[in-house]
Amino acid sequence: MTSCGLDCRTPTPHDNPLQHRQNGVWHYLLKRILLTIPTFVGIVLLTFVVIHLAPGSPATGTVGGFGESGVSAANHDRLREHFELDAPVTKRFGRWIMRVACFDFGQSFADGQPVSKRIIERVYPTLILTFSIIVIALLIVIPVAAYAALNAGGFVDKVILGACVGLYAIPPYVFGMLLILVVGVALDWFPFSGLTSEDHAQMNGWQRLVDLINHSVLIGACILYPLVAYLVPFVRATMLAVLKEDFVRAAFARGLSRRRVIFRHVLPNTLRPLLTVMGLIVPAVLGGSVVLEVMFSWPGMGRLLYESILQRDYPVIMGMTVLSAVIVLGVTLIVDVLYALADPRVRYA
Amino acid sequence: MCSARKRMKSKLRIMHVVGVLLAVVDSGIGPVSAADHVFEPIPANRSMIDEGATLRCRLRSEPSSFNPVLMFTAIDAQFDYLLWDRPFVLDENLKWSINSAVVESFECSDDHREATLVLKSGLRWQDDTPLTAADIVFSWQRILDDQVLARKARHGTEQVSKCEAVNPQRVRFIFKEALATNQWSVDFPIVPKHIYEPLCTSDPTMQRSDASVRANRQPIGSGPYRVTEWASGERIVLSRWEGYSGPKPAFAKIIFKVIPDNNAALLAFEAGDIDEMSLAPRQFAEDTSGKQFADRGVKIRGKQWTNYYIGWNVAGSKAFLSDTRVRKALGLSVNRPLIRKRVFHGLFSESRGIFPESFTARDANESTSVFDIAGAAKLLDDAGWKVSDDDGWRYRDGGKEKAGFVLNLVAGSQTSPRVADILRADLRKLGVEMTTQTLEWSVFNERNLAHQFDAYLSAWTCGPDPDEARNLFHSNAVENGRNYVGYLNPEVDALFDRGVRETDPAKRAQIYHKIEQLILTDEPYTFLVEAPTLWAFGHRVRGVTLSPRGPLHAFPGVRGWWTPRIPQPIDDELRTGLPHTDAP
Amino acid sequence: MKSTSALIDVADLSVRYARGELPVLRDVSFSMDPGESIALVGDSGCGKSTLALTMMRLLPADAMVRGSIVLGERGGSGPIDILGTDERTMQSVRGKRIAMVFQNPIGSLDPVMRVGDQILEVILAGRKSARSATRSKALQLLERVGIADPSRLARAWPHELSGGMAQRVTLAMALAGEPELLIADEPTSALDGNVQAQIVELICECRRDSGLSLLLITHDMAVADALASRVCVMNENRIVDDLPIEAANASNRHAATRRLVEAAASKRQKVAATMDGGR
Amino acid sequence: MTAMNHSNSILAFDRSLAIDERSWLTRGALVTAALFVSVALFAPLLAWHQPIVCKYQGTYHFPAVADTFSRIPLVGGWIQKSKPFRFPSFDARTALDSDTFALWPPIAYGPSEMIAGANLPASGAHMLGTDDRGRDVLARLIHGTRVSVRVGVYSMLLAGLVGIIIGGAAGFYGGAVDWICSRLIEIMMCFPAFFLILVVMVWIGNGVTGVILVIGLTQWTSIARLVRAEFISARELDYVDAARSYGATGSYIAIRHLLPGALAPTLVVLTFGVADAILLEAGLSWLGLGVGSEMATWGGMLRDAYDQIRTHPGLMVAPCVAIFLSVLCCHIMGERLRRSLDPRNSYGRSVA
Repeated sequence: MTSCGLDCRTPTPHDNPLQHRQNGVWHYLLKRILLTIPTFVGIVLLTFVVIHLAPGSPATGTVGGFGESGVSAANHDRLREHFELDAPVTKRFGRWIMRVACFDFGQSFADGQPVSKRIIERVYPTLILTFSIIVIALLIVIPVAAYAALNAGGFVDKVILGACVGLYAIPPYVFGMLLILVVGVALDWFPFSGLTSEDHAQMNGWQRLVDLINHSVLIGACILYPLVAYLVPFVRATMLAVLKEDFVRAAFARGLSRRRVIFRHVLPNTLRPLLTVMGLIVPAVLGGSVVLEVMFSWPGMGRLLYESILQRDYPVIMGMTVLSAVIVLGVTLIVDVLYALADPRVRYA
Repeated sequence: MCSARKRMKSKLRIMHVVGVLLAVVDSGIGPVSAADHVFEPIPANRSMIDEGATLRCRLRSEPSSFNPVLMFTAIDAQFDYLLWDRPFVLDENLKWSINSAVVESFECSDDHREATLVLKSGLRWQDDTPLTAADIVFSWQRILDDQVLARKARHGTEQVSKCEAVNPQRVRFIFKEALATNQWSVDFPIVPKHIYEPLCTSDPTMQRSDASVRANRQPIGSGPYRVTEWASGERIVLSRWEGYSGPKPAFAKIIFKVIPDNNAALLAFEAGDIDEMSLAPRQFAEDTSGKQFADRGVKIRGKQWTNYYIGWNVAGSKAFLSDTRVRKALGLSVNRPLIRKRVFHGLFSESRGIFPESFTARDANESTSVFDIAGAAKLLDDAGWKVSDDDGWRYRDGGKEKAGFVLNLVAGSQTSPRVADILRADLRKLGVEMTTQTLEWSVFNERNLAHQFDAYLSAWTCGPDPDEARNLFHSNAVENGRNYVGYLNPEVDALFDRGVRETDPAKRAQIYHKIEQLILTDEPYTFLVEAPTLWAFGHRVRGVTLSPRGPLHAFPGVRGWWTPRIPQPIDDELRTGLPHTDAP
Repeated sequence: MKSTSALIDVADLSVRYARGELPVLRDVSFSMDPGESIALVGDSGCGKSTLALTMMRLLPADAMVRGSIVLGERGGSGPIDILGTDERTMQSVRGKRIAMVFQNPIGSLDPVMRVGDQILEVILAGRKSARSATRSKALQLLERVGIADPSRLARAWPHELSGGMAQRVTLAMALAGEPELLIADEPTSALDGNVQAQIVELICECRRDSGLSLLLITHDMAVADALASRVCVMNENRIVDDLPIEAANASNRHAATRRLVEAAASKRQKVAATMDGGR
Repeated sequence: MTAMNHSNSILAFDRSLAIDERSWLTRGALVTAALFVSVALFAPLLAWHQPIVCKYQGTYHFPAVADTFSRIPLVGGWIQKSKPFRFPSFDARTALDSDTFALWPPIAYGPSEMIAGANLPASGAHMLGTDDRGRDVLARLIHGTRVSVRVGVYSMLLAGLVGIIIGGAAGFYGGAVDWICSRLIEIMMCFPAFFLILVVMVWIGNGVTGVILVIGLTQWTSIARLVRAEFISARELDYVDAARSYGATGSYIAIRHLLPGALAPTLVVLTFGVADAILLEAGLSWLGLGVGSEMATWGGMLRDAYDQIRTHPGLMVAPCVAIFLSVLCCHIMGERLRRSLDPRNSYGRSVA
């Protein structure tokens, strides 16, 4: 929900519980997986308690009809009964856990659909968008940051850094609105509402892909720019720090070409801290696009969560929590493992 | 037995004298130009209609269900008349009427205790199963079944004590009481028995099992359209059911696009992505004045039975608000002209009344509002709330209790904080401290249900029958309705109970007029403005009718819309003139 | 450019940084003959390392350099003006004609690349040869710097090496290009006593085997004594004494020279005393 | 002197943006930040609906001055507005004769005062024009600074406090405490922050306090992680052992020895956090969950302007520029702080 949701100004490495062990990757992996379990349980428990203690209820959450019925106390009680909200929280949690254990997340209060179905429909666009934006961001960030770092102090470097700080300071929804007005309306280059065209169902595979990309360009740009603006100075500074390392100077002294030093020694050492940051960025980007999804009428996860919260659609909220926790913890886990693979010091230290 | 149709006609004459005809004086919007083509009714000559056309509508959010028994939101209601046929419908004046495509005859007994409905023969569900009286009886049973969460459909239907199929074409209704509202009570939705009966054996709630969910999302309806696509969070596509036996609607396809944000929707409208949308007051007054909009469509304004009001917690712990004089003083300090001008761009009309003018025999000058700070100050002084010499706020009889209250607002509304800002400034001058609390919708409702508030700002849309207002004012509604403020007045209760039993429309109007006067005396609510329907239509849309609930929620609604076969050039006068008109 | 028989000739070299007020090198001049070994001694911060980096042209971008450094002819190529030549030529000089060993041996190895790969990389730099040949050459080099199990070490990660081991590896990498001149910047100061001696011994051996010239940068007269035949004493960013190593003990030397010599002597005494006390 | 430029060397040191004491950029940022803070502190002296000094019925009154200081705790108790001026019904503009002495603030309008016509263009009376409710945009901008600065600074102080306590406990005690705190941090990081925001807004109600709490309680994780890491590495250092050997108690060591070391990098993160908090407040306002309408905030102004972007796009400029400048300032100062604290002036150290 932050501008781009980056609460990770100065990332620190993940705990490395294996610092004093000798057993390598597998042991490390096992330990990491075991450690995510309490975190996972904590997230789910916290969400459950918070949503059930929060004021408001599904009975009062939906916008009513035309005043005939509205929200009345009698209706309210019937709804509470219907949604099984009469039982104490502990009992409800127990019931919920039992059902989830059988992979049944229940039915949405809002439209009666099974939660899993409702979520999956909305999750895949967000997931695909998020991960492609991250890949695109990296493709932009690494060369730009490398160029800036290698020409540190030069005019272009200053322009790049200035542009990054400037871009980061623009709230995404302002940027989004400008994009809609300029690129969407005035230039009419890209559609600015929805994810698919009306005739999407009649298209062939390739056309569908183009259609999806077309519809995701503007919202993607809005997610992309703060990410790039945040990552470029970060990678640039990391790279400068690596460039000052002894081994880089030593590599030059050994007569290696500039190209080889940069690609074989500087870049790999730059990417490791970047990897850690990526682990923090994924959850931020995943959950941080509510405003944009509303603005672009984009059927994503953020909007679903927002709507579910407003409607107090507890089963969907819980399902979303479980899913986002799984994604976030999974990404963190992958990042940690990749980190361990990339850095022998973590693995064997 | 007399003919119900005849009775309804006479009633109509009195109750809907004004109807949707509303002369808006001093609109501040400029000259009214004609956009009559929007209202051009569907021509008899079908060759003029483009029957293969697609209509694109805007949805603010997704519907909860397509099962009419379960439907309850205004969004759901947009689909009701398209997917389902009912024997009775609300016409463009929100008048009860018979759906001639379904009903052969409807007769009501003289004592108002019994009614008989004869269906047309040859009615079919969309899967070609015949629609019979058994379906109606089944639907009635389901609606009254405690396990079915029929939030809206149950309302009124409870008055039908018995519903039986005399033969496949004929249904008999027996009412609990002889009420003026009984005609509404038979207007309940009808679902296919052959689909839901097998489902209900395992899932009596109609929405728990996977099969029920499927049936609710891909319904077998009886109306002219069927659901062909539902892309979650994006769009719902309805296609014309060619087997429909009633009048064939003009559009082959209706695409409902989900666009939550108002600004985004207007941009989509101007880009040609949608053909209609409701406009916010600002959008109507400002954003749509340019050429960009004029090229795409027209905006129209019609009457709507929606009133903005502040509810004062009469029965609450705050002595300040339980005093009628104080509430009257607060009512006097509402600067309606300024609110109208600054918040609603002069588009709304000031309102003091609770019923649409058409319901009551009201004098024209009774509904004029008063803004009188001096008078308010005097009332407060009389009530013992005097300005303190120490800090300038009012206190009761020199005591500690400060004159003030918290006004609850719903988060996300663009207009209510603006109304509150104006009221706050005026109350400050009076020495009354008003603070606002913006609450998220669900919490707002919860506080209201629990009667835990000082005052709240909300809107109320009157139903087609004035008896609906009992929900706001009757003492029964304190626990079972929306009388959140705890207003208790035995005289009002008695009048409501009389009104619902009075079958003579003229006498009925008198009763509701009396109720209105009593309520204005007690001022448990202060009515602020009456909202109009503000709508934008693409140039190609024709056949729109405006009901007091907007163009979508009355019969025939979208069914009657059409578009000419050859796109007619828009004449220059229309282009250059302001593309805005009032309802004809 | 003057033709010279010297291996390298540094003349009037001054270095200062754009951001700094004071020069880090002032009018430094000296020259080395082929096969000669010179120790550059001085207190820390006197500009020894800057001199070494200038000779490799590895100074930061904002360094302002004045003077000349000329690398003598070899084979077909004429003398090279190190400060004036292009980057491509410098690449062929670094590692191949002048090699360098740094103070922090582990830090001068890339932490995320296996030791063996790093050696291979150096061997392959600038020339094309068969993978297997390169591999055996790498193992040979490791063996030459006294590593017992070269193939195992080649698979190791830098952080797994001990300081002495790592210094042997960097030495092997320095020797890979068969340079004429080895600049050793404090090669032993990060190591403990015992290992120091081994590395000094190793450098001696290498010199004997390949007739390599050595520019040894150190603050320790004892190390200089063991490895160099000539000593240049630096003080306050300039060379104050340039003399054969034996002459360093004479009394008419510059104050800085005397101080360094005394420090070395007292250290030797102290070590002897502790060893006596321990007995 | 023939200066040779090693421009083809890649070993350039990071002096690019020249953010040091002498650079105009740092100075500019410091001056702007000081400007923002003083505008925030003295907002009523710059824009208010009552005069700074005036003579009314023979005596001098200082209503705007009193308003400036009355919100400061302790001080507010004895600085009170003089009598007619503190009355809500008193309108200085009409009550004061034009020929009596009155020194009005440069912008003689309050932030919520709806006096002028709506959507007026910039003019002498309203330097940035008025918004759709007829409120002076500049007055709103000035008072919005007050809220935004408060939200930025207080929320980060709260985040810093929570982060230091949790991260410090984890780093100092280690073992089970560390395990629990680390899980807590992880839970907070994976928890949908937006959800928490909604819940807190619902519990506390809208208002500055709510927004500060929300931001403070969701943004502490990075600080906690940082403090934990600093504590762990500092704990290993000799001087802590030395202190322990003198018999220093645990809390003494934590506060006297470990905390100062962790405080410096925390400060850097907090400086950046202020920028994020300001942006976050703007985002909350967009969803209608920010500070209520009776207070002017940059985010709220932006939200109001968003509704009018087509007819009066100019309204967007002022809050945008204010947000932009404040975020820029925080970043430059944070960067400067980082460099002065870290001799190797590298981003990388705090990372790896």
